[in-house]
Amino acid sequence: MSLIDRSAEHSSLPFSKVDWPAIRRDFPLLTQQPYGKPLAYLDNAATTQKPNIVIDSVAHFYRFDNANVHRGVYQLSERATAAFEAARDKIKYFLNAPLREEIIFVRGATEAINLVAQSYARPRLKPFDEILISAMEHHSNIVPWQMVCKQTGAQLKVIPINDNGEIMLDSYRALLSEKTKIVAITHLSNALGSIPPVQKMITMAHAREIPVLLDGAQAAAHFKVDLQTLDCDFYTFSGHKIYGPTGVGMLYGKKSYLEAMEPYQGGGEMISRVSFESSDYNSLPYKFEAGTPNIAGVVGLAAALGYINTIGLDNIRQREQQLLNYATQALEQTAGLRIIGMAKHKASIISFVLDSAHPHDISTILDQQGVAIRAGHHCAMPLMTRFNVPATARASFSFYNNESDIEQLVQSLQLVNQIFSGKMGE
Amino acid sequence: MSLIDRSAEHSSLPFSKVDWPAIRRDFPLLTQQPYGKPLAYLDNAATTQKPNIVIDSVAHFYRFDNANVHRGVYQLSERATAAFEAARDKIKYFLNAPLREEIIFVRGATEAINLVAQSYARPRLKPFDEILISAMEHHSNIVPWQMVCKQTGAQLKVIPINDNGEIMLDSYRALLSEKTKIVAITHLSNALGSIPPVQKMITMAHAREIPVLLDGAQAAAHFKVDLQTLDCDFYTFSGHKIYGPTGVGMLYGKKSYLEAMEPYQGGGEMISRVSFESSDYNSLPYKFEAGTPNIAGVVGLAAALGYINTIGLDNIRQREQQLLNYATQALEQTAGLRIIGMAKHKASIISFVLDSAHPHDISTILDQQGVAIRAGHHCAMPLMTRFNVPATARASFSFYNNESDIEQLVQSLQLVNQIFSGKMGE
Amino acid sequence: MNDELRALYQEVIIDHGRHPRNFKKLDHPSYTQEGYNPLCGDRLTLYLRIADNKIIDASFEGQGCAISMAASSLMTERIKNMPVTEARQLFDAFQNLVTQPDPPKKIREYLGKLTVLGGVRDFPVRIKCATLPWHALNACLNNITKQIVSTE
Amino acid sequence: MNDELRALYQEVIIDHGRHPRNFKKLDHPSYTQEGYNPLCGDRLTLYLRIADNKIIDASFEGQGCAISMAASSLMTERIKNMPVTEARQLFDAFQNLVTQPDPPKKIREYLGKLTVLGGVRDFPVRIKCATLPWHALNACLNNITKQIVSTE
Ligand SMILES: Cc1ncc(COP(=O)(O)O)c(C=O)c1O
Ligand SMILES: Cc1ncc(COP(=O)(O)O)c(C=O)c1O
Repeated sequence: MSLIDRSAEHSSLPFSKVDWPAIRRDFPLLTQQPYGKPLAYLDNAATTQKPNIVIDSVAHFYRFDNANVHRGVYQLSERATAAFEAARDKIKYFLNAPLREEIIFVRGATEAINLVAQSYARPRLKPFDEILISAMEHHSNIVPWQMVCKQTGAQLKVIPINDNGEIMLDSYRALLSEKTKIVAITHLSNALGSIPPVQKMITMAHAREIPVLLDGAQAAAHFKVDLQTLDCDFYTFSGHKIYGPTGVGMLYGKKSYLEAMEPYQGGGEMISRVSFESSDYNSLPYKFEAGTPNIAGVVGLAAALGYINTIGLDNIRQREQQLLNYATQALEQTAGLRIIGMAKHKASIISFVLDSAHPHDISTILDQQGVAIRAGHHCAMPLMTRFNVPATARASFSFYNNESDIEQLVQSLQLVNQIFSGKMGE
Repeated sequence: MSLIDRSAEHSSLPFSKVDWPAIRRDFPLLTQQPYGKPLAYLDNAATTQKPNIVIDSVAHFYRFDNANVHRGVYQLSERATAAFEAARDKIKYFLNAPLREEIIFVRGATEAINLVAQSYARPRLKPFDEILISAMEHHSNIVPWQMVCKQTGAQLKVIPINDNGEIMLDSYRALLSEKTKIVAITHLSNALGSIPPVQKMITMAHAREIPVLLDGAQAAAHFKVDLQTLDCDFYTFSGHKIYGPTGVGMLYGKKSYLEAMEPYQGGGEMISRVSFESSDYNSLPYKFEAGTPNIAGVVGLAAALGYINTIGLDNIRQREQQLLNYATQALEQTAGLRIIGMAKHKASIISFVLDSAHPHDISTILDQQGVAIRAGHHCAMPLMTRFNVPATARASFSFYNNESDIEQLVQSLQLVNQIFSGKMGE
Repeated sequence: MNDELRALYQEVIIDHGRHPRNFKKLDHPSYTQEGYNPLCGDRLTLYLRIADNKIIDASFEGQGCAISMAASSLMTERIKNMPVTEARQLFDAFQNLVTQPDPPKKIREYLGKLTVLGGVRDFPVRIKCATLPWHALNACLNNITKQIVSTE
Repeated sequence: MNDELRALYQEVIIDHGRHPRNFKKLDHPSYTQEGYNPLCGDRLTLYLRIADNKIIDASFEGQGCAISMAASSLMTERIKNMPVTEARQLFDAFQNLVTQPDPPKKIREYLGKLTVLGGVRDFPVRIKCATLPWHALNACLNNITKQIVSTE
């Protein structure tokens, strides 16, 4: 981040002053040249690349501060604990969460949702109770609920979406009932890029005193999340999708819910007293953090959030909307291409199909041109069924992408068209 | 590891040829000087320091190979997947496990034990069934079983230990019954250093067709584990205690058990087909690896195991026994010091109490002398009760420690004695 | 376009991918086998009619990429009227083609037109696409063996 | 031994840690409160006898490090015969002593002998040891308030 004024942290630069090419240079991986071509990394919805500051802070932790946390009465362990707990404060600040003890470190969004399904929902669900999700959820926000339904006899209900990939609010209203025990929806669809009207949906659920979990695995990297405004009851994201390390993520839960829940895993750290007869659980957040956490991962995640704050989420959002618009227009002009998901509110994720070629073939050819996209069901098989496609190709953009990445994508798609129309000759 | 012949990997040097001072230099953290004193890091049972090769391989992954695994049809993702899956093979080799798909990546030993408690034991336990653990288990091998007992009405039974900290095999024999549904014991006590006679214990359990879980959180770093010889049904360790990254560990389970078990968490990766009505689970090991794993952590763990293999676990064991003997003798000569845990089979972990001072005070004073030890209950509160001490001080040694670390420890303990006997004067 | 891509997407493949032969449900098949590649979602159903230890007819249905479509099309073309024992040999030869760095000339000659799929060798994640119908075939053949075993 | 250590383990602390005063169970206490520090396992029970809004007697039992033993010993010594309202003030002053980098002279004078515990300031993880009995005291005092509130 050498070219951004460091003192600007937490009060980011005006958009016009942000040096995007310099920011791109903060990401060492982006300079590699697969097959001798520049790398256009457009699979950011799967995982993001890491800026130097994140890579270095993980290495720095291991070189200088590594110790187990919360238990040692020596300097090194105090330093590790301080770094670990400071990260919790940073996340609280990043999400504007009410209380630091409402932030729980987990492996990622998937684990967070399983935690809520097992520790919150499972003991509370009775047969024929209902869990409400949307038609555009990631498998990680489907399967944990199916498992708890199987365990309890509750039922999974699905809020439909229209052909643009937008939640149908009337159907949602109709589905909410006394039977509904929790609503779990994505804050940004990884397959379509749609941003559902979560604020309205939370208000509608709360009117019936139904708690709402937002799956922020995609959202948190793309726009400012304000938990006090949203007032959702649970929120989650994964570090690796927000420029942080793999193997770390967080669950936010309202204190009143978390306190009433049974722990998810048992072990060190999450108890205050153990005898063979019984154990007392520790206070929040530790009650939900059994075992040694991903300490270096947490430290790296804090560095990632600091980095994002330096650029500013408003700047990021604005830049990514530019890229989204540029790419949408360019793709719409590509012969035989159809974009799946045309929601009014979208983030920089575009799914598409080509008449000439299957997404899998597209992806192989693009790869050889240095363009990394995702082909497949994007862990959203039911959504593929909804749009009656076996799979899609997906390009997802980060603020570090640029217009030439998009040119490279579009030109490579033209090559696909050529190959599959047999116009290549020999 | 510059000073060890690289080509010797997997066929380590004879003991006399190992350059231990050079090995110590592979660990950058060990050169720091708290309070201007050399650091004697003697809290290796809590977490180990990381050699450069581990730190570098994590950073290298983020700089060159970072992508999500198993899903991408592009070079980068193939490379990430190859590195991730190669790590599975390395663990299989490291533990001599029968099959690669029996190795499941988790956050650490704590999560692994919870997985077995919830996915294996919970659906199978009936009221008054019994789970057998020992009196010297870590909380992570107590609380998950207490939780599943609460959920099912099963009962936790405890194999007693004698005053030396050794399993009482006769009592064990007497406790094994038709009611016993699983035996879960540590492969090395983190608080006492005792190595239980697990091979015998497994044979005895298997004679009654009772499966055995070994908690290898401590063991795996100290001596060679051969799963095919042991024939235990589940095994686990944590990366951070075996010179690898935080936030990663592994569960080994016999295929027949794993296949019969329900998944632990639901999400991406662990299913082969999802519809809103139902989902088909993926094959092993993926059925138990929901969500994006700690990819960089897994890669770093593989580097750690490679590093250990280069030194050789037999050399490590021999060196650590030297240190254990040296330290035991030196500590026994310290006035008012009593070692807790005098098992015949021990690894390089020593718990002790001092007449003059509480472990907590010992630890503070030692810290100021550059000596990092652990004071407290070591997440083994019932064991403290067993030995009728509120807490102990614990020094745990790695192969990178040396005789001067031990001198520093002993001299600092003499200072503690002076301070608390009031012989310091002013 | 580089040589590897050219080798992968040969005209025969594009053609069979586009216009797969034997793309239909078979009436009264002796064997029906699903094949599924979770990575990309390719999914196909293979139908075989077998009599006197011979594959009388073969067809498939499903959706997938050009490689798996072409592989299915070419495979069904080839195995029609083939004795079961030979189909097993063919399966082995095909595995050899797509996984060995340099498959022997004998094998390539034996495979004939099927060698066009050899290009996947340079695309590790695509090998599964080419072998998907073959694994379905293999599963059918194994079922036959079992039946024979159980009726003897 | 450096200055910080010397400040932490002053003779008064070593003495009170070794030979804690008021180390016993109180007969018929008005209040009993457990205090527990999960980090190190320090555990104590504080007993108070209170009448007419005054602490008539105070004692404690338990096991812990020198700091928590000395803190408990010194605290019980000091609060005996102290009005409840003043004990509250004392709690605040003590908190100030152990957490503020430079506690005002007035506070130090007010605390008197208790200032020997100020040395924990330089040992962040040990602050909890020094404040453990004080938090137990505070919990008792809060219970009194509640009772007063509920009986009014
Ligand atoms: C014997 C034993 N089992 C289990 C654990 C738990 O390991 P982790 O905290 O890495 O999950 C530990 C570590 O403290 C241990 O020493
Ligand atoms: C919307 C959404 N939810 C949940 C997840 C799961 O995240 P993770 O795999 O990091 O647990 C993802 C990532 O693939 C996602 O895109």
